[in-house]
Amino acid sequence: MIRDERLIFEKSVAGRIGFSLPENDVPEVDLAKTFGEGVLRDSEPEIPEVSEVDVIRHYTNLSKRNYGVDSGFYPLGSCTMKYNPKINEDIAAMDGFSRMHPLQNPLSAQGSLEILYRMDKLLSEILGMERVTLQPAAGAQGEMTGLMIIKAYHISRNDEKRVKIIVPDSSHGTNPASAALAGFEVVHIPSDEKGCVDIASLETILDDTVAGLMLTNPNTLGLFEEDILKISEMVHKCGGLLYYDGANMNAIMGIARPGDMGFDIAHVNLNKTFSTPHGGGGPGSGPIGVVKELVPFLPVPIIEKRDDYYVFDYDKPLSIGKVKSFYGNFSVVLKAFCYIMMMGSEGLKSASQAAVLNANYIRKKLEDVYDIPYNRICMHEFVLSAQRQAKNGVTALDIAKNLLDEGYHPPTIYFPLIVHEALMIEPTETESPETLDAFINTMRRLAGQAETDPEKLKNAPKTTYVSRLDEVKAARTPVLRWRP
Amino acid sequence: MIRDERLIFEKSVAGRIGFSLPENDVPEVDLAKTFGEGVLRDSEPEIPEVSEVDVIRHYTNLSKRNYGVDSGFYPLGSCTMKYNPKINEDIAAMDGFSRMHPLQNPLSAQGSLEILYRMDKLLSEILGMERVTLQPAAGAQGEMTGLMIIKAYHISRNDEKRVKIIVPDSSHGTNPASAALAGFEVVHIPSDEKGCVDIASLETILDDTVAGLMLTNPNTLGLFEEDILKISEMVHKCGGLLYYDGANMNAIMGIARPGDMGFDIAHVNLNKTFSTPHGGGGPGSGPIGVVKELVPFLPVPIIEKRDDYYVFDYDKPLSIGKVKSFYGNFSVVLKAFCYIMMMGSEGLKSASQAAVLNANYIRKKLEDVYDIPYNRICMHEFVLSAQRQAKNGVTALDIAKNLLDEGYHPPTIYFPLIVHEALMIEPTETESPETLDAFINTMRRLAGQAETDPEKLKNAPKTTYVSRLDEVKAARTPVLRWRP
Amino acid sequence: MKSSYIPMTREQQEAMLAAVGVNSMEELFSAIPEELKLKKDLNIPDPLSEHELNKQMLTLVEQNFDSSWNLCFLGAGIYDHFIPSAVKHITSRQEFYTAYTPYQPEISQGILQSIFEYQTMISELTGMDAANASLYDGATALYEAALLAARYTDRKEVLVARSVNPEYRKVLYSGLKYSGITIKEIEFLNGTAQDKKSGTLDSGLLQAAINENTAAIVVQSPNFFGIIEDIKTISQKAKAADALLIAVCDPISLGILESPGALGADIAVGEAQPLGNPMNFGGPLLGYFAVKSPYIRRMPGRIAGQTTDSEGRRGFVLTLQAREQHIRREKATSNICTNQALCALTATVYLSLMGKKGLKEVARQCINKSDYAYKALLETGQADGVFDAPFFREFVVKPKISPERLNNELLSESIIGGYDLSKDYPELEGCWLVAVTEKRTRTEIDLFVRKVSKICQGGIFI
Amino acid sequence: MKSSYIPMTREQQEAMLAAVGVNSMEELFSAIPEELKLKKDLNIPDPLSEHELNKQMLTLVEQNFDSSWNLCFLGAGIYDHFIPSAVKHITSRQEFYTAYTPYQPEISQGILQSIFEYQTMISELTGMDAANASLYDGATALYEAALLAARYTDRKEVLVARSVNPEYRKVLYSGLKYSGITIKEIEFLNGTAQDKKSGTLDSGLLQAAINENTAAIVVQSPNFFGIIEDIKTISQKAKAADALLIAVCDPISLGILESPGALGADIAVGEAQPLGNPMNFGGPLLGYFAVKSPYIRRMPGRIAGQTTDSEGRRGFVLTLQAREQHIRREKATSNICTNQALCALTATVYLSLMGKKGLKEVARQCINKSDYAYKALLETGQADGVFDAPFFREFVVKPKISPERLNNELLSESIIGGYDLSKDYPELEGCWLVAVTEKRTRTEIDLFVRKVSKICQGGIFI
Ligand SMILES: Cc1ncc(COP(=O)(O)O)c(C=O)c1O
Ligand SMILES: Cc1ncc(COP(=O)(O)O)c(C=O)c1O
Repeated sequence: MIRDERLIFEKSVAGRIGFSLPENDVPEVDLAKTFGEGVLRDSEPEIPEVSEVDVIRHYTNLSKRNYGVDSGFYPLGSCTMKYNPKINEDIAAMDGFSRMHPLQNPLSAQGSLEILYRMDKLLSEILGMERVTLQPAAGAQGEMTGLMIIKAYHISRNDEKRVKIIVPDSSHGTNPASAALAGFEVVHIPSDEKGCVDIASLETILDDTVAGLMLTNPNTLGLFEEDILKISEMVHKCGGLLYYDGANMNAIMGIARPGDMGFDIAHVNLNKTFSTPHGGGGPGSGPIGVVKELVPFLPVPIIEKRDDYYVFDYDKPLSIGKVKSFYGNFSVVLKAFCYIMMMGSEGLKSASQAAVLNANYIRKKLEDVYDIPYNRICMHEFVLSAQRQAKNGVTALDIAKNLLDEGYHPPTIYFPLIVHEALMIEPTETESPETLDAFINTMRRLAGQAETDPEKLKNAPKTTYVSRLDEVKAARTPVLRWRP
Repeated sequence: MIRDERLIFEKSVAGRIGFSLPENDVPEVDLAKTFGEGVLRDSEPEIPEVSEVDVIRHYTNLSKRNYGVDSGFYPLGSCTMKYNPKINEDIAAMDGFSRMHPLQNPLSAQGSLEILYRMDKLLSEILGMERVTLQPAAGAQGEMTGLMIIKAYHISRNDEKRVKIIVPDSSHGTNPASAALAGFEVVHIPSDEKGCVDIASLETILDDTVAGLMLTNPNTLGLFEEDILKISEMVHKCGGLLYYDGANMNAIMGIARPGDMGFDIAHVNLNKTFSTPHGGGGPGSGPIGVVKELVPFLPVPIIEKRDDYYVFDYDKPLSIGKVKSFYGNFSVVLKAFCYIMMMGSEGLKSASQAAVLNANYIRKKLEDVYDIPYNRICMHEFVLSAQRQAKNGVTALDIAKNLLDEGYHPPTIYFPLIVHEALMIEPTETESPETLDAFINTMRRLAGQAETDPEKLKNAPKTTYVSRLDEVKAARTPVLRWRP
Repeated sequence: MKSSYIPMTREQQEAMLAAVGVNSMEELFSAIPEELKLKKDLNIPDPLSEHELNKQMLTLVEQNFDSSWNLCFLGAGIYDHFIPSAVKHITSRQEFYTAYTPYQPEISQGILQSIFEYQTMISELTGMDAANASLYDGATALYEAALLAARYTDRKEVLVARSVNPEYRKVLYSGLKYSGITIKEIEFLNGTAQDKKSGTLDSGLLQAAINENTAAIVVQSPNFFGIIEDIKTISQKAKAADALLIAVCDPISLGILESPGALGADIAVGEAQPLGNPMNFGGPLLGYFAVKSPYIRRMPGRIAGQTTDSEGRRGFVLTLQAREQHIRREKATSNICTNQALCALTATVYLSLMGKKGLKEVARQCINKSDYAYKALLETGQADGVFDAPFFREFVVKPKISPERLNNELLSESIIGGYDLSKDYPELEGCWLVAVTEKRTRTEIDLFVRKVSKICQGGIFI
Repeated sequence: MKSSYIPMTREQQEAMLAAVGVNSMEELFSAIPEELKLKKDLNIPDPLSEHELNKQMLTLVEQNFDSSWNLCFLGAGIYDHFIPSAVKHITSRQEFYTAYTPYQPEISQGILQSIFEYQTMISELTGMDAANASLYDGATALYEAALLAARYTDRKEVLVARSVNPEYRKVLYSGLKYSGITIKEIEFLNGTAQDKKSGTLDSGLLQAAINENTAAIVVQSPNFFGIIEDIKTISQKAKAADALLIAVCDPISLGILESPGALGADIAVGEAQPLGNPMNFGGPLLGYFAVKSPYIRRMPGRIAGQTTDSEGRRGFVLTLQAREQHIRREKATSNICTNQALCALTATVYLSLMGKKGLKEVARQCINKSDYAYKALLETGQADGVFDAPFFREFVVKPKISPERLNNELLSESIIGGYDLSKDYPELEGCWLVAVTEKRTRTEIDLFVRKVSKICQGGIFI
């Protein structure tokens, strides 16, 4: 392979063109005369001048330095990197969906409105909630939306003293961050020895300043909060609401529902559980469902069906307003809609079952060579610890980097924060047993090498386009853009 | 990267499925009863049982072991590996083109017929011919079609003694092969010291048994047959016809036309000159154009416009019939049509000019380190010889294999047969000067290494998925299929 | 001219001309005699930008009635089967579709391995020992097979069932025209409305036609009427005469029907378009070609073979090239060079997705649905049966009005009707060949039958 | 259940359950309290096969009037620009679209380098020192910018021009609702039919509103009416008050208009959908966010930075993560995690294809064509001008009949009309915001104008 390290800017040649545009066919406006002084650019922006083939080759070659689900196994815990059915891409790319303007007359967009409407119903059923908004663009925005609803709810009841949101110490960073942005004070509670919410601690925190509790269930250790009914009862009793972080919904589709567990609000990441591709970092989609009492607070618009037509309903006086322009990431929602339509109830349940079985299978096959801090039957993922290996100097990071050389995307590392040298493994249901076995063998071999030849594991990766990158340097002296 | 050498069959797991089909919704036919003894399969064919993700990963990973034009420079002489505009792919993939049945009522296919009709006109103009048939599926089939027309023409004139077709010794293998299949005797004529048809030899061969001459112009050495008018005059005078192998048409679009040179029949490879992708070995398209006298012999149907409608005309009593089902490789024709529409006259001419300049530029920059047997201004390609390097044991094959390690697709090697250790370089117009310079540097470096360290060049390629393959073994003990 | 496809800038052009040692573009073309140089622009339309092209093509495509919104009951060799979306996602990987023929195997393992897999699948389906990498289409594959047979047996006549696809026979006639090989057609059994016959090859006539000059017998099963032929008996006749049996078989049907190889055929050829390839208005298609061992080195076209690399690892190359035109020139088995590689890849990916079970399910549904449609059509009383033999996916009926009128009326109802057999078979005047694939739902078939019935009764509007 | 997306076979399931040491699937879920287990199937439709799904979606899509066959004159923040085909060919490479956020930089150099290039292009267009990797959309980008400003200045009020896109202001209101930050809106200059005004921010009112609690001034240019605002003067006012100037700018316009950075803005945000992203019924969009140096470590979201690998070669990583939620948790600059990476890649590829010249050409044509349409509309006498300032791509007119009726009539002529300003601006009752991009030909504009004129005169049919 040619090692071509140039940026697209470094391939620019003055006068070369990569565009193909119709000739201007109307009178030319005299810019200087029309716009006057100081309005037009003084100097041209440094946008590269390259041909179409330059662009195609440049980005095609960049793509080869990237790793997708279609490249291989991607057990990135908490991220549910399952296979993305190709048909969904085709449908979302149809002109009739992708070339719709959000502000065009809803009567001319009934197909799109129907999808939004039906998706609300589908997700409501799956979550056990009353209604769903599809507006949030990702899980984090779903959280923020949910927390604003909690705020609005308490305020509507003139219960303004509720300023605290409780989050477990194992929670994802977006939980406390979202709570803070919604104007709450964040209270962390510890996990108990079983890896679940410490009920005793919770007890001590709960009072009438608590607005709510955010929980991931199964939690980020991959464990189902067995006391969930107790927890929700406790929180509700003290007047708080329960927020469900649905990042781990892939464990329980068709098996249990956040609504039934007592949660008042729940988000799902369509870009995890419902199989929409993650796009190298988005776009995602984080719809949230709410129980009946909270429906009035949902963002506008809500889609309703009236006299055989689907309409946008903006007339929601208690609504928190809009958290994002328009109706959410429509084309992501569309892909997830297609996914649900193809899976049906049985399919979703099978997916969760297979996801859970796959996780337990790997856990079982690795438990003798790695530490597993909370080692019991897990849900769709589990967290192991490389602390045994770390004694020989081989860290979770080293193991991750060695996996790169073996052709795998590594598990999530150093999360959740409560496990030392954490490696969080989520295989998903779309992986075959043969893939799991191959991965298990590799993980076991690495564990062996960590004992016999730890030094060798320190230099990975060796087969990737670049070797281990200096992240400290990047942060110390930030170079965030190319300069001519 | 995981080295996964398994065939798709070796990934099969009994009971696994990769298909998604509607349930049967009509009564089941009792197969045994309906079809009786011996009609149904005894044993199932070994089609693999894999999931969608298995299939996607398997073939995605296979794709990574392949090299396309979008991967990099592809100076494969005689093949015109130019960049393939992406818009053409999109248009050809439209349902309204790809989902058309060839036998549906032509009134319901006017869009497709119009494209065929207009393409006939466009290519006729570019070739300087009267009419064009789009039926041949590739260049070789175009040749065969043209030769059948030559045969039919002579027979129609009761001139049945014309049994010979003359081909230059530098010609492509398809030329003699096509001539033989059309029932001709093949006569090779040598090239002169200038690399062109040896006029003296031609003189001695021409008599009333000659049915025609096949010529590539520029020829496979990349040289324009300067005496072409003389040649065509000579052949015509003796009663023969001239066939133009248009594989090298990329040199002269909008600059000169085979029809004007005296050719009676000409094929073009849409999959070379007109930028349709080669598909890893097809589908191609080899339309042929003919002069007025030969129009009656063209394959049926011909597309005509009558009263504002396009129709298929099968009523051609002198036609050679059909050489392929239906109307040729329609979707390839469609892509080439789009290409011509986007280029226009000026664009096509610029393409040829740039192609020729690019070839000469490389030639000039390599002439001091490689032998160039016929070294003068060339057209869109030229042939160099590695005989100087071969003296040190470095063959054209070795140079090609080393280019693989450098990230290039190598030139065509060992063709044309008249040049020892031939390396036939065709850069095309879609390559930038920077790409050419990088390639030139690499070629010069290899020439240098051939002198200083020839042994080192014998082990290439080293960076490819497999190292040098044993072609002799493959042919000696053929393994042409997997066996369970 | 400025084109986004030509990266050379004006300044670069000047510099390069100088480097080459010429003063102008003109000079580069000085080898072309002046009188040959085109003195004017080509008379073709002004260049379009991408957006303009797109718009123009949209206006053209709107004049096409395609099978995404019209119900297709037309077959006759090209079929409207379901194509999984994943297929195109693979074949549109640039590494596949923008590559040339795999002349450099070390950077072509992707396409080479896929050809090897394709060859295996075709061999498995047909029950043959080997297959080539593809030919242009089923029709040219038949032509190549006839040529092989004539050369192998050194005989000069092929006997071709008249129940073989007429399009194939046309191509065969043209192809063999100047080869010295003659074609003799063998009738099929055709009865009357009262006394129906099977629509299969007349084996009495066949037997009578076989002689010492018979190079091959060509039979298609399911034949053009959708009817299963008795390949076994015919191949025994061929064997007895030292002739080859060439079977033309639909690959979908081979998910359920016995393979031609098992039934004694020497060569199997046919159209593999139904394996995941769109109908494409008839092209590209995908000719497959498979043979028993004795004929392997006589096969036309590319063949991929397994070998090892210098480190002993499995790899694939194009092999047995001594058969081919670039080595053997006029003595080659065929002139074919560029074939239909991407279509073969398409078929391979399709078959991998469908798997054993999926392919069988498609075949079964074709049987079920065509049977359902056939019976429903007869039940209307507006169409009569023509043959009395079991069929696969396609059948012949004789409606009360002419197929031509019927098709025209159906078209205005967004239905693409069956094939009018009168064109090719005068004795089947008024007969209509209807194909029903797994894509057609019961509701769609019912609608079709209702429309046919109405039209036959005097039009949609009564 | 058999799904082509779940490879585990029944036999494998049994074996794996045994390996795990449980007897059944049930047992695996024993941690879930029995009373929580769903005892019935989910009440959702039966699963569809791929072909059935495709058909159902086709019936839905047919109810949509999309801009491929309807002429779009609607903008209001989302624009129908030409998108080169090559863009999608890149973004549909699985290596990009099926990847997660680049947490493992060594196998994510593709997306990381593309983000770095994107950051550079956005910085260049906006005249800023740095940009982040993307935010959800222009509206949330504005919200994040306001937050940054309030925290940076430790002040609690943002002054927002009322000529800022109403959709953005709505999101800003919701977002800041519980943050303790207040919003004060500043009117634009609006005149009367006789005495037209510029439609730009009323700088008198602005000046009056500025005080020591002003964290930032938010201005959009071209503003919601398409009119260019005087960023320079406004930024001077901000500077004088130690407040930040947040400019909302359309990236296409920056091909020609002076960058907000050069005009003194501290933060530039906006919607980069017009850079090669389809309108997607409003999502996904692409929020860009760019800042001057002092604010870099305050930026929300992902940022890619350049570094070196252990062999000293250039490489890219996500950097400055100390700002982010997964490190800082409740003290993070933002809660954003998943952003719009693929849309940013889309913009990067789009800009690479268009290049300096192409972007400028698009901007110029937008100016020319909107100017042409504006004048033509006025000429009909059926629409009046509203403002008297130069505009970019979009303009306001007041037609003789209500925009609502006009749009409805136009729709039946396959034209998607402009935006009805009455909804958001009571003072602009009856006013219509019309966008004309480079995609609209003169012929199309003429048709549009003719239809508008006819409808205003009492309907299409007179
Ligand atoms: C547990 C959990 N919560 C929340 C999120 C945030 O979701 P998003 O990235 O879609 O904003 C994630 C994503 O990684 C997560 O794993
Ligand atoms: C000079 C020449 N003639 C004919 C052909 C045959 O064309 P095709 O491969 O399209 O059949 C080729 C293809 O390589 C060629 O280069």
